[in-house]
Amino acid sequence: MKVRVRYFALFREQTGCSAEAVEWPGGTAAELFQQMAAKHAGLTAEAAALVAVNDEMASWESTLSDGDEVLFFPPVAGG
Amino acid sequence: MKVRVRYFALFREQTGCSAEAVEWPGGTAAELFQQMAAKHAGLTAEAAALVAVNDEMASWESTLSDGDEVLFFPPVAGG
Amino acid sequence: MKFSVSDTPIDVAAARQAVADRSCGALVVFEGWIRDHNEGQEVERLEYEVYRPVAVKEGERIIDEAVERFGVSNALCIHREGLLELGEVAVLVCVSSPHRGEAFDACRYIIDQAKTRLPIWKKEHYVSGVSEWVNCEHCAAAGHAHGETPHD
Amino acid sequence: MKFSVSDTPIDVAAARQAVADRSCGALVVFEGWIRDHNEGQEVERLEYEVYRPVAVKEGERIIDEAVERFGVSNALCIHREGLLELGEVAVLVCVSSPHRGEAFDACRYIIDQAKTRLPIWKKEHYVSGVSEWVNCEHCAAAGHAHGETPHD
Repeated sequence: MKVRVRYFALFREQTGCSAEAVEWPGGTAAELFQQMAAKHAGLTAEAAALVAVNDEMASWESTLSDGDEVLFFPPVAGG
Repeated sequence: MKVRVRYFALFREQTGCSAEAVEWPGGTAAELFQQMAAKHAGLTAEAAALVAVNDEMASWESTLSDGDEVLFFPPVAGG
Repeated sequence: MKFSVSDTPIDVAAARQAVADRSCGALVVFEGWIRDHNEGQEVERLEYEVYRPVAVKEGERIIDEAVERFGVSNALCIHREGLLELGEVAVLVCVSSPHRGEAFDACRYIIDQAKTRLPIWKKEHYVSGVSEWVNCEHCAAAGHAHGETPHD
Repeated sequence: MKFSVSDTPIDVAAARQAVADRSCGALVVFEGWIRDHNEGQEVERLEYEVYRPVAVKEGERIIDEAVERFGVSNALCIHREGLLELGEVAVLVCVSSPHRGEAFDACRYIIDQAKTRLPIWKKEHYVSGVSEWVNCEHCAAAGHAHGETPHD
């Protein structure tokens, strides 16, 4: 299946990329992140990172669907 | 001994008086209030009333001295 | 002067500016406004009587306590006196601090204490033409020990 | 719009006015300011990156939660985006309510939640010339589960 992945702030700098199309066998958001971390040497998992799918906050354990847009948010720091 | 008594807000309206000179045998602020309540029929004790002596907040149990200025504050309601 | 009494409208923007500080990341402000009703009666305007000598001294003490207890950087409180119209600011508290937790706690402490310790009384003038000295909500119940449970 | 993102300076007075309400006796305001230092480094200016589609949706949700949970009358939150100078307001929360207890609680809830749930990141530019994405203070410790203990 195909998904679109977007990186923000620190993650964008670590991957050197703001968005990419990914073809993969499917799985959870956490599994997708692991696969992307294997691809981009600089991308490191953070306990406080968040994930959104199709502009809705999601759980790392949620299963992705074909065509999803997956947003990887490094630890947030508003305010 | 002689003290000066001042009444504020509701107490001033209940006694119809803002200040008076009082000659009495001495005692605590609470005792003075009781005596004034006996004199002014309208003056009623309130659990949340406060007392100050010579412009400092005081306890109802504090013993008064000759020449003190005693301020009777009905329940406060700032803000 | 950290605590002051004003017989003219409170300048909220100026007060906020007075506690601004580049080492601070947080400002918490409390404003008490004149509501259009209280305990079922329609309020037209309100009158505050303040006994300034004790109010100012005790007000400064409350602010000192808040600064010491919570470690905030700057704090001030201004209370109105005299006749106020609906919507006017009756009391203002501003607290600035490096972090927000202390600023919230100190601001709340100051207004809670101010409401129970300062010789300030309010008389509400109702639309009905009647006017009345207002006791704090909970004092109506006989024997209520003031100051134990601060409230509006 | 209860939650909004602004790329120009936040008008605090206008926001305060927007929650004013004659049935309310209390206003609590929180302002987050750009401090001149953070973890020992001198800050020159600061940059916020905001992913608006999710930030606005989640921000509105936080405000709805606060209104429902604490029963306040009006609440709003504005967050800056882009480059900010020292002393500027980075985030503003205004809450009005008949009584003050709920207003304090709701204001604190909104800023605590906003800091841990909204896709907003800050990059600090130091006087030294270095710049760095800022993690929240406690996240540096590995394995810190975010959201359990909101903090500045």
